[in-house]
Amino acid sequence: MLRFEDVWKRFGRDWVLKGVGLEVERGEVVALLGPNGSGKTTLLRLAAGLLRPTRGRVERRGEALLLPNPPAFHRHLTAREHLAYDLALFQGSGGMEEAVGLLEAFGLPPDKPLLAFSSGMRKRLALLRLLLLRPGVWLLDEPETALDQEGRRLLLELLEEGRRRAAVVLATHDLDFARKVADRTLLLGQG
Amino acid sequence: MLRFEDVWKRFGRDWVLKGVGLEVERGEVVALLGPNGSGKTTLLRLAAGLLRPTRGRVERRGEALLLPNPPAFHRHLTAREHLAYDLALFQGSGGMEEAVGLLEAFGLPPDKPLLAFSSGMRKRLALLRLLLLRPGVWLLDEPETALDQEGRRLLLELLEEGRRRAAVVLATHDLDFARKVADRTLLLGQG
Amino acid sequence: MERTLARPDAWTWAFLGLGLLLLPVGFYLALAAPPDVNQGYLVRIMYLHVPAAWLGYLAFFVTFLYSLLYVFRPDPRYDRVAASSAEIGLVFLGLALVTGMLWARPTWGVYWTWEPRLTTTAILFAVYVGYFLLRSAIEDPDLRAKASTAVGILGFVNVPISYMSVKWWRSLHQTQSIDLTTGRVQMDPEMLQALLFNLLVFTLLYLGFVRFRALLAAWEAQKEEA
Amino acid sequence: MRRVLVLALRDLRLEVRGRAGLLSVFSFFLVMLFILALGLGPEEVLLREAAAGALWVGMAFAGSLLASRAFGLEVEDGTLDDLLLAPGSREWIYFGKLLFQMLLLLLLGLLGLLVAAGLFYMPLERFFPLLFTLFLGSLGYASVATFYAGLLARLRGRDVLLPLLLFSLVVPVVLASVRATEGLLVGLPLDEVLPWWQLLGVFDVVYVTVSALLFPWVMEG
Amino acid sequence: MRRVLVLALRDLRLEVRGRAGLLSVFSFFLVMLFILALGLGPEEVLLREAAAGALWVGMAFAGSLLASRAFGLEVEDGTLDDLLLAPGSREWIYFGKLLFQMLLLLLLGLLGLLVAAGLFYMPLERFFPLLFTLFLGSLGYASVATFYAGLLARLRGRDVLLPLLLFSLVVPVVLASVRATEGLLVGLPLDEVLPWWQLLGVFDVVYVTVSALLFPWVMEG
Ligand code: HEM
Ligand SMILES: Nc1ncnc2c1ncn2[C@@H]1O[C@H](COP(=O)(O)OP(=O)(O)OP(=O)(O)O)[C@@H](O)[C@H]1O
Ligand SMILES: Nc1ncnc2c1ncn2[C@@H]1O[C@H](COP(=O)(O)OP(=O)(O)OP(=O)(O)O)[C@@H](O)[C@H]1O
Ligand SMILES: [Mg+2]
Ligand SMILES: [Mg+2]
Repeated sequence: MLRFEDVWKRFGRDWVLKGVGLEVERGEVVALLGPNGSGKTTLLRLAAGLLRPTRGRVERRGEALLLPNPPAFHRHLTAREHLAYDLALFQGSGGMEEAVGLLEAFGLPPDKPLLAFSSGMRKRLALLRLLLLRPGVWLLDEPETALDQEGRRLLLELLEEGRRRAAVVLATHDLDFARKVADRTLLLGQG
Repeated sequence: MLRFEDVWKRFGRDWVLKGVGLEVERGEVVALLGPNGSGKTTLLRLAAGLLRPTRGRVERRGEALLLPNPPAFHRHLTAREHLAYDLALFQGSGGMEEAVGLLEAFGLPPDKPLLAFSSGMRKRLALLRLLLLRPGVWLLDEPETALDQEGRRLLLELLEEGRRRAAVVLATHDLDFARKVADRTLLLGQG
Repeated sequence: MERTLARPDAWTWAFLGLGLLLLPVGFYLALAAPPDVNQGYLVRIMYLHVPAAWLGYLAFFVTFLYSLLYVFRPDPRYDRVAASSAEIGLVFLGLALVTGMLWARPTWGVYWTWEPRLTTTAILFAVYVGYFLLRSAIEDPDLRAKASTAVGILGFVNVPISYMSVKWWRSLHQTQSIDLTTGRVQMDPEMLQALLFNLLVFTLLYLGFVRFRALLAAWEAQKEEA
Repeated sequence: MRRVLVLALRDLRLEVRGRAGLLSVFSFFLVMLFILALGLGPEEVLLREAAAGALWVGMAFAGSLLASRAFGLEVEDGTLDDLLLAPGSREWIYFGKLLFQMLLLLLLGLLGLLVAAGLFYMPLERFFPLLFTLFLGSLGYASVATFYAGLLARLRGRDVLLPLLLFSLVVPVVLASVRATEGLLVGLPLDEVLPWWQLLGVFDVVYVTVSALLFPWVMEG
Repeated sequence: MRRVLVLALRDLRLEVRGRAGLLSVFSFFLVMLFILALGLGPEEVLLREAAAGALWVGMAFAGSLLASRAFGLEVEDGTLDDLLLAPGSREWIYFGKLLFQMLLLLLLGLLGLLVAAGLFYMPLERFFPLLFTLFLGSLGYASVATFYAGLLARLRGRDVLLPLLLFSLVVPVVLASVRATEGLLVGLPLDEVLPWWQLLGVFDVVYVTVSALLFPWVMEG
């Protein structure tokens, strides 16, 4: 589903990624590890097609959804409205009943404007979109932060679902978390 | 240094804080715990004086510095410039040599514009400002996120320093972390 | 907790009642007043136009005062009175604008020209329209009160400008016959009487309306709390 | 395409919610007409002569503010990346944003006509030809404006360059619109106005086509 | 106060780095003068008569764009909270931002004078009185603009309201400036211009004082 072939990426004069190779199929969860500034976020943005590699090739089959950290939403919409537009614009197959059900399951108020959401509530909403829009490639930047105990439990369940449906790449600093959810890890920033 | 007396806070019709009492003296580290949306960030903003309580009183002696999550900087400045302006505008007592020394200790490039910083690098810079500007009250929102192993070590050292110099209040979801650094915890969102 | 809503007090009823009662008398006096040497019966618009404009000024002055009070003591009541007065003031000033335009058509031949008094009055009107747009854009009551307080104070500068505009710029519009800055009066006593009487009626109405509107605002605030 | 409409309507809704963009642009436009009338008045002849120019100058400036709203909310909320990830080729995003801009510009123009009638003694007898001119001019303007707004949204400090780039390309459109409007106001027969309309039509077709083709390309990578 | 200066200079530096605000505002201003000259021309008499008006109308509009830059970067980068936490009472923040605005407005005005000399045949013999008028007018304008920009910055995305609120308060200042400038251009003796200067002076003192006093209060809590 996702393939990096000897990918190099430079910002200005600094090389951030030097010849990364990676292949992720559906049913796999890959964790990106590495110190601050080692290029995890950059790799995810390359995978989404939001950046272009300086050298090498990035190939992807299927739609990707990138969950940035912190997640971004239109703050004047409510959660319900946001999901309705998402379904229309991403041509998702799920319906609004499903969306409302998910909001309830994730403990989110459907009719509060998003600017009034706390950081954890925003994170939950971002996770929920993955289930609703069903992209084939999940790209998650530090998905475990900002969540409380219950939120983490939801995330673990979600990743089980993701393993079944999609190719998942996530960046994290939490080694325990990575160990628990990832089938493989990729360590960046070691030259 | 910081005192909440029966503080109530409401947004629109929803009460977020219902009668919070809290007293933090210099030399104490208090951790705020609680589920997503329980009012931790709100409490920190009240303590900083950026919000006003609906009822009750918030008292503070000494300057406060709030470290929001994610931290905010002028993206067109370099780290060195940002710290120089901080020293001038906050009338900090430290000098630029100290600032440059700290940048080195925190592993940050002094002359890269901040828009090119990764999330962990931004977090480190935010932490560093506490040491440079020496506020009497430290207010930290999820300070442990986005940091790698080395970053966490720096944070723990920093909090030791904070315990000596200031009254520290931090919000977190990481129970281990809270247990390790906090003298006391305050659990929010239990009515 | 269930609190009973406050009711309009005796003063409010008295102002409103007296004002409405005397309104026909005012109209009668206006119609009975002698015609003007230059303008004939057209001058009767004046008995509506001038009191309305003055009450507009007065209302904005009250907004200014209560805004100042709010700065020194942030009591939501002050904010409510300030906003109510601005609202009634807009109505009165709007009336002055409309009657002025109706008057302008036969005397100057156009409804509107770019003339200092008219321009400054229109600007004054715009200031308080802005005041309410600002209020409608802010949900948080404290912030709303603060923001509009600032406009209520700064915006008041336009009242003396509008008033003085006929003196400062050579203007097409009538200069003051009752000059509040010098206290000189140049007007036929009978006309003056009718004018002053109408002024009194309008003032009573203003007082009644403001008290009533402030009470409504208090109810709204109470409902928001619940 | 249904998505084009959904996107345009969503953006309208967001702007109305934020009460931001719209009020700002509309009040700016009105104040601008007002101040121009103030500055040029009070002689009626002069005002009437300046009416077409004032209207389109006002449209051009208010339009440049509107243009920065096309992707303004996406940038403010950080949702542009997300929009770009929506499946399919990205022309539909361009058309959605263009439709959004057109709706607002037409509304603005309509308001402008009415206000100019009052302030500048502008005669409105030939209302439909005026409206048609408005449509042609707005389309030419909006097509370029939307394209640049998208291009610059990916750069920082965007609104900056926007007016500069925009004005150089849309000056011909604005001038042609002014001429057509003037012609209509002074009562020229329609076939003397026609050449201006044709010119506007050509601009519209060229700008829309080229922008739509280039858009997906500039937004990628 | 040293901090006032540091803040003003820092903001200038940020704007120059972002290349945003400045270029946009200045190009807007120039294009506006240009289009006005185009619309009013080519008769020299008419142009010369309209010069003062065009200059100040241009200043007013460009100034309203500038005003939203006063706190624009703080809001974009989310640093406003941080600035408000700086120790001491907050008047200095107001004065720092005011100074920043003044510097830019004066630069804009100076540029405007030179350009107007070219486009509108505006005579510049009485350069220093013109400059003085520019200073008085800009101060009145900037004082209100800075204040409102700060007030509205807390409302995120609501700079919307800025033009409306701003213009209704500064129109008198602009009008007085236009009159003073006109007086200078047609060669009135200075003591006939004096009343306008006095009026502007009164505005300046009132607006600056009231704004500075209210600023810390509106920014708190
Ligand atoms: C839209 C048009 C007009 C507007 C906005 C307007 C506005 C005002 C305002 C604000 C005042 C109160 C300030 C003061 O007392 O000096 C006023 C007073 C007055 N206006 Fe008008 N006016 C308009 C048209 C006219 C016309 C056409 C006339 C008569 C030819 C007129 C005659 C007067 C008179 C006699 C006063 C009272 C002045 C005094 O006795 O002190 N106005 N107007
Ligand atoms: N500006 C606002 N307007 C309305 N409601 C708000 C606003 N800010 C916060 N809230 C509400 O207040 C509650 C507490 O929010 P807060 O951000 O303090 O939670 P938190 O404890 O920090 O949560 P998290 O762990 O997710 O960061 C939430 O229900 C949120 O929806
Ligand atoms: N837009 C940019 N311009 C210049 N340099 C950049 C840009 N974005 C990232 N970089 C640089 O690329 C490197 C990698 O950044 P990236 O954000 O990918 O790191 P990361 O692994 O996600 O770090 P963190 O753990 O802190 O989130 C950093 O050194 C950063 O300074
Ligand atoms: Mg990262
Ligand atoms: Mg929080």
